[in-house]
Amino acid sequence: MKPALHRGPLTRLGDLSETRYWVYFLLFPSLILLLLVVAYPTLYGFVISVREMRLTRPGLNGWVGAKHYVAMMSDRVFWISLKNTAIWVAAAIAIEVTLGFIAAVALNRNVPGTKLFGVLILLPYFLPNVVAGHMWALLLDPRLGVINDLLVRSGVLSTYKAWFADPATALAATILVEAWHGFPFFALLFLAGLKGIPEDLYKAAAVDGAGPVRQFQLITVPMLRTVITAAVILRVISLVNSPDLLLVLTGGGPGNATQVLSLYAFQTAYREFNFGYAGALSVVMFVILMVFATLYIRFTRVSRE
Amino acid sequence: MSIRDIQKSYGALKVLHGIDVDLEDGGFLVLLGPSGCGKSTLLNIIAGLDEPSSGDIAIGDRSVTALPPKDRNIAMVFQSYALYPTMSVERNIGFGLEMRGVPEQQRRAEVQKAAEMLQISHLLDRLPANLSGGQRQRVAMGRAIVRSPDLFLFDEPLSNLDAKLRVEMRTEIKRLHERLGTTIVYVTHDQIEAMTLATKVAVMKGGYVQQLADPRTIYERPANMFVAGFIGSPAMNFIRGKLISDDGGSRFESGGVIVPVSIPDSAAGSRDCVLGVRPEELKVVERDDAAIHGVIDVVEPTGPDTMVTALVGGHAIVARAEARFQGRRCDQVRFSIDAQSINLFDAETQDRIEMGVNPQRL
Amino acid sequence: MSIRDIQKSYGALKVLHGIDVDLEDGGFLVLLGPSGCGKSTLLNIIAGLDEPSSGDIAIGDRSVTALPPKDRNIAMVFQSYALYPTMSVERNIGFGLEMRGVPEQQRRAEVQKAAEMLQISHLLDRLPANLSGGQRQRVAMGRAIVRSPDLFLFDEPLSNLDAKLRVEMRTEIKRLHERLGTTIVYVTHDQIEAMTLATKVAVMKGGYVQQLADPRTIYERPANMFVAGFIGSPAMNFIRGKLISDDGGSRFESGGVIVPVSIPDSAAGSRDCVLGVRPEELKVVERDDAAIHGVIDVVEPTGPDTMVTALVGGHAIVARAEARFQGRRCDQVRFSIDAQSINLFDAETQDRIEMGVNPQRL
Amino acid sequence: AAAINYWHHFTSQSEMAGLVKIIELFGKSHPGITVTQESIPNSEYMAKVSSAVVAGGRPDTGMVIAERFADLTAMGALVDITERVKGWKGKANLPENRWTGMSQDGAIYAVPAYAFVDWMYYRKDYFDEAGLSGPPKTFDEFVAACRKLTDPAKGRYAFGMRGGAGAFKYVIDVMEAFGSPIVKDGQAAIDKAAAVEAITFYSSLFLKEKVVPPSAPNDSYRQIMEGFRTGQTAMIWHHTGSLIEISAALKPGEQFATAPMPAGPKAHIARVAYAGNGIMKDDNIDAAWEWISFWGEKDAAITLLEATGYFPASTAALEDDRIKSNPIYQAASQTLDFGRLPNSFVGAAGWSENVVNPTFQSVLTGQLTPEQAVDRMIEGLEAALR
Amino acid sequence: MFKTSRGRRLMADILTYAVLLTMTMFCLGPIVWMFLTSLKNEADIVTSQMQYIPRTITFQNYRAIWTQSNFPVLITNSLVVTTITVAICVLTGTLAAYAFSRLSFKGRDRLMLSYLLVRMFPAVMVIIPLFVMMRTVGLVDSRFGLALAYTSFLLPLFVWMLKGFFDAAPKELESAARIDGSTRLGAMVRIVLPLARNGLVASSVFIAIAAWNEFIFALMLTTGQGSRTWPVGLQLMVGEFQLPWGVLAAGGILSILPVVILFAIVQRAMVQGLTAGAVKG
Ligand SMILES: Nc1ncnc2c1ncn2[C@@H]1O[C@H](COP(=O)(O)OP(=O)(O)OP(=O)(O)O)[C@@H](O)[C@H]1O
Ligand SMILES: Nc1ncnc2c1ncn2[C@@H]1O[C@H](COP(=O)(O)OP(=O)(O)OP(=O)(O)O)[C@@H](O)[C@H]1O
Ligand SMILES: [Mg+2]
Ligand SMILES: [Mg+2]
Repeated sequence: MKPALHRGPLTRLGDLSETRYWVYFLLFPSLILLLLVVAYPTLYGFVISVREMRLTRPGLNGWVGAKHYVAMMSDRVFWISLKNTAIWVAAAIAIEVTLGFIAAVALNRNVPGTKLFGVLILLPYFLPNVVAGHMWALLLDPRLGVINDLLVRSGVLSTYKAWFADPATALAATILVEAWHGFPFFALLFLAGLKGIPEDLYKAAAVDGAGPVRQFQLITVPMLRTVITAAVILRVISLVNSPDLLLVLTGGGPGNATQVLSLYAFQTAYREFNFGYAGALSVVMFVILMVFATLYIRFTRVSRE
Repeated sequence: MSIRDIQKSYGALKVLHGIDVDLEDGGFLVLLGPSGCGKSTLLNIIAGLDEPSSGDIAIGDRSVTALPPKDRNIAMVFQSYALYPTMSVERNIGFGLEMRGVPEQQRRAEVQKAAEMLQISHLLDRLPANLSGGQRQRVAMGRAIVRSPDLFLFDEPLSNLDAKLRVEMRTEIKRLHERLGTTIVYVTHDQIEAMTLATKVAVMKGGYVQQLADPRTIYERPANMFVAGFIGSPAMNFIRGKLISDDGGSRFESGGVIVPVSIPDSAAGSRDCVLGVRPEELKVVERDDAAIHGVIDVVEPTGPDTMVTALVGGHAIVARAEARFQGRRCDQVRFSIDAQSINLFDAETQDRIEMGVNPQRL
Repeated sequence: MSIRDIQKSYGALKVLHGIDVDLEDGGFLVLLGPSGCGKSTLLNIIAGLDEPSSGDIAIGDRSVTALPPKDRNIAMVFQSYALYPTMSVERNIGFGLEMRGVPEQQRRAEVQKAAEMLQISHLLDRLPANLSGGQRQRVAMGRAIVRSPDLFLFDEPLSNLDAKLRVEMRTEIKRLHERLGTTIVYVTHDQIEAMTLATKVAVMKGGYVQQLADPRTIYERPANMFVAGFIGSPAMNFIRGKLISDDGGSRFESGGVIVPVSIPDSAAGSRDCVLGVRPEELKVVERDDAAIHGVIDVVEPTGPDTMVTALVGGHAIVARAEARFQGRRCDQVRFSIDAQSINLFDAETQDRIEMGVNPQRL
Repeated sequence: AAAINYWHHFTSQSEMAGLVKIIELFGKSHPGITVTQESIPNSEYMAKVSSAVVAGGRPDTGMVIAERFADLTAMGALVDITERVKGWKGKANLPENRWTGMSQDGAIYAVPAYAFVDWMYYRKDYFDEAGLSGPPKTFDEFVAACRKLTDPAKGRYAFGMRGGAGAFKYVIDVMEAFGSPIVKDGQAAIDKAAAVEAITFYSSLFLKEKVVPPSAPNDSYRQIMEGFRTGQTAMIWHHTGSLIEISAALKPGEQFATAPMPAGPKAHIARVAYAGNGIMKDDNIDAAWEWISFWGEKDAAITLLEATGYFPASTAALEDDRIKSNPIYQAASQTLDFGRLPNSFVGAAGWSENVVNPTFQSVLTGQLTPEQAVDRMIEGLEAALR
Repeated sequence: MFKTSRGRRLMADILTYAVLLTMTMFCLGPIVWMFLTSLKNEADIVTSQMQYIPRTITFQNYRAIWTQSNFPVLITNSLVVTTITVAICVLTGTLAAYAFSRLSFKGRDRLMLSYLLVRMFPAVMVIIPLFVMMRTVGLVDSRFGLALAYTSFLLPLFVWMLKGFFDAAPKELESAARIDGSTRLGAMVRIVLPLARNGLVASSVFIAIAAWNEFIFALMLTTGQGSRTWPVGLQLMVGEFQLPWGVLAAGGILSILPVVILFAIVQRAMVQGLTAGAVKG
């Protein structure tokens, strides 16, 4: 080490690192950053939710208390969005977890070529939502969509189907797109988790007489539970909060068949300029997520111990 | 159990070079050897977890070479215990029975019996994460016992335990074997375990069996220097020197050390050889005519004994002295050797040189 | 080095309850105790890696309580060796000097010297990943030696080695200490290491020091049953019984076992107590009037000795017999006790009862 | 020298080309002013403007289309430019009706620049094939033509109905054509009976007559254009802005032609939506004025027309030969005579997109009856106006 | 009789390949189609007769996206924003993750959890106040400002992931370095960080991908070309009068290229890193 370094500011920092203030130093930057970019906006959101704030009616602005929350209770679209959000998130996560799991197990067998397959299977995750959305819009297009063409050719469908136009299929179609886009995330995390399971457990089970299915049931799945827990909660948060895929694919339609809370809040704020109500919607989403996360974490912890 | 010419290669790497072992029913075979010598590989092959490249394995009198592990009726205990972390102790122990479709009622009874034998009945509801090392070890054994298999396999079951527990559990395993009478194959690199537990020890090195014999033979008449050095702690002392045979009989000479030996068929002449003598066979004596003179280097009281390391003509020699030994570093020290207990090895082949008995004590 | 009333709590959990230890310069202190008793915590506090909740530490005659580890002039060897995986052996060893700004030239020389002392000169260019366990251990020691610190700290430096190597390296450390004369604090849960290495042993349990004394005292006159049971392998045998004092002097009685003892200030009467006797103090005898009669349960030949476990009135008693011991399971066996070597403990407090000397041998 | 920035929602290649030329032209005549343009997707335009209004960061100038005028003025996004307009010589070429969509309570907030004129594109070849002599002039004729033109077996449908994004535009048109006003004096004024009739009629094209592709509920601009271009549909309603794109795929006059929108039973509705530019903050107000008024002049208008086919607002430009002599543009010229401004009231955009669109989609998908849909529209409109 | 157990393994291998191939088709099919589309003329795309293989291969779409969309600027912006995001996260997040992993202090677990919870407030409502703040410090419409906004949801993710990797790096190495004469800081920089290198790479790649693909913040917080990112640029080109499919597809293909290249470079480190982190999990 150069003597120069001994006298520089680095040395002072080094000395600081041996004191009890070090922990504050370490946490300070990220805390400040998060407080600025998260805490203040969140507070702002809470405040706005109890105020009227409609850009096109500046005269009405002011404190309104729980008005928005009361209104929400009789807002048809809110309830539809809530239901759709639940379906959308639950179904997408279920499919993604399943596919991710299958992919991870297959990749973990390390057959020749696994590396290449690994990258190829990850590709969808690299695409921006916007691109993925448009791409699937083309694939499922009622006139130009190759999927329709394939289905018609193979006799599954008689004519091209407008997947996003039929409320019976629109939500399912968007879930398919989301699943395609999101499952590699799980595959990657699960693969990492699988590699951490000790080989001995499988050997013991083999000697005990458990076949591949039981081994999977009784060892693989339980051992991955921590990883699954973490991945699922991260994914749920980001799915609930980000409207971009649906914004691109359907804009919530047809009717409100694919309307979800995040999109509804977005539209309320930026199409109706009703920020107060959008704020209340956001608070409700936040609370729902909080409750979900708390229950979820508690539930998964309890079952582990 | 019998193992016939088992070979195993991983790609170009040959890790087992034709292993042949026979073990009588109810016997306790210990596979002993340094890390990487192929012990676990052999055990896995016996268990059916690995396939041999060639060779044949029979348990009892049926060949099991082609059977999957679950059909071999074996039980195995792993170094890591490999307890299923998500299942209770009870379920862990009963898992093998569960897999074999034993009805719940009966399973419970069997698990209870095994648990009592191992004194872990009070732990049945816990998860493995909440057990201490020794308790986990017992659960792993319980899992093996409950199945009443034809053959137990142990892969270094004690090496994750601390010194104290290891001694206790070792006795436990020995007791278990005597009680159950099941054939056992046991892998370890701890020679004390091998000595205390085995009815038969296979000392392995680099994929070959160096010696297959009962523990006492292995200890007292090791087949070569590797076995001699590997067995015993502190290790056998080796002194390089010459074996001189002439009219007056044969004797070993090295520096000031002279030990008369009796070689049944010795041509006159001298050849390079190595004298091996175990620390406990070196007695500290006051007599001036003792076989070995040296200077104390290190004195290590272990409690019941004191280990004395002395420098003798460049060699470091370890002797086991009494607990009350009072010597200190740099003191002069003299040892006598019980000529009956020495071993001689060919310096080149490192193999043991067969000797007759010479009852004279120096 | 002196440690004054060190206390440490993690939140509500108090792991050290006021530890006081003094160690003369050049001494070798072993902290011995079961897992979780706070040994590593204490060592980390001495190193400055952890802060004590209260208390004071001095090395030499300067208080170092407030200094960061780098300013304490200590060196430490870890159980996992903690070699920097990305640096060569040479750099690993020299890292401490590098951090202190020692010029390259001098550093090389010092590293070379340490490496020679440890016989690892030929390994200097390798990465730690390419070393065997024993070699890594030596490198870790080299890293400590090269700094010529005021104090060496070892945290279970041998427990990752296999049995054989452990014995060798133990001797190595002992030799090193004698050569360098540096003060050492050494953590282990292996009582043999404590016995062989220490000039002073602190036996710990649950955050308290149970006994602080030289190894022989600890071995022969343990302060309480915990220390007695912890030190020695196989462990000391305990026999519950009564201490009866009357006109004819004092004696210990339990079932058929009667051992006369001499208690300096004994009121007449009887009290519950526990007799402790080490396996090597039990001699297998043929005499009919021996103190203890039992039935053999397990026989374990270890090589130089044979451990015999016998059942005596419900207790399992272990004795160290000769290598040539021929008894088998279920045989009758008789032991004599050297009354000089026994210990008596109060059944309630578990503390040792001071005794006078009674030279009579049964 | 002044630098101003300009927000607009031009995005296509042709639009951008036109814009770049206009900036170039402007730069030549106003060397002291530099304009930086920022294009924002049409669908996100209001979102950006509104967040700029709340959070600050408005541009100097921005594009204003008639439908959004009310919202923009309500949120105070535009600067009153009445005085400047009064003293502006270019005012002569912009008759009074151009300004109505750009002013409120007598105050002017933007200078009109060009117009989207609604009309109908139809496949001339399909019409000939089906023996139809000309484009339908009324809704009745329209339905009759639709029936003839549809042949699901060939995958051919008569009318490319827009049911996805932007559908509200034509839904409102049809309601008005059936005689229901939308807003009067700032109050919701939907005539329920007429509106139900209108929705029933319009949705029946899809539900009953089945002359509309099944994908209609999610079809927006892109889909109806592709439907038309690929020959799936025979008619679509749109405005002059898509002429260039369609001409690129189909031959004008042979494969397709244009016609005014058909007339409804109560009114003949077609929109002429003037779009202009307004000043959004007064930091560089002089330079900003130069820029937005430049758009109202002939040079700029012609340049834009050449690039995009957007109709000029300036009468001077309308006289240009390129418009007068092109038969395709005749329909637009006719429409200028009867066409009206789109509805513009505060909250119009939100109501249209968030209420009209989904309810109409729901009618198409059978989840709502026209009565229910109209009830919801009225309910939503009242809420929006409150 | 080897056949049975070998046969079983063979069956498993075949099944594995079947699964992998199906998955790959599912994942890759759409992208391949996008690629094919990007090579087609508009006439081959917008057609009533499905054209699987382009009749003529054209690079017109790529040329178009390059010239029309300001592609180089957009990609540069995305790169810069992503880099800054990663840099901020690495600089501040590493410190925090280290503190969470190595130091014990009151309320540590609660603080960790609250780092996770901050992600829970919907982006929609965070945008306006964020915009207000950025404006007061002049960061609106700057790449740095956008990156700062990204940290609001990426920093917590980064801290959580990295903490796992730090946990997996042996504590003793650090102690050894401190005793050898490093300060805590020195030990962290010289020993812990190099050890957690793979984990650092893995976490960084995760947030880099997220930052690269982000849309809503990028849309709302940028105005000028000066800071507009690629996904927004693309969506913008789609706009109302839409981009031809071919060009859009070309844009899609171009947008995964950088990510794929990045991933190919760090794949090894990433997989190793993830594995190390998962061992303790
Ligand atoms: N799957 C494998 N592929 C390639 N080589 C292997 C494999 N498994 C083991 N080996 C090699 O085979 C040799 C023997 O390994 P084995 O595990 O049997 O040793 P061991 O005697 O059990 O050692 P230890 O005491 O360390 O457990 C080693 O050199 C090892 O590197
Ligand atoms: N950071 C910590 N936070 C809370 N408790 C701790 C922490 N570190 C150690 N402990 C607790 O302090 C007690 C003493 O730990 P310590 O590591 O000193 O034990 P030890 O004697 O070294 O054991 P071992 O032989 O297993 O290394 C243990 O009960 C442990 O659980
Ligand atoms: Mg092994
Ligand atoms: Mg410890």
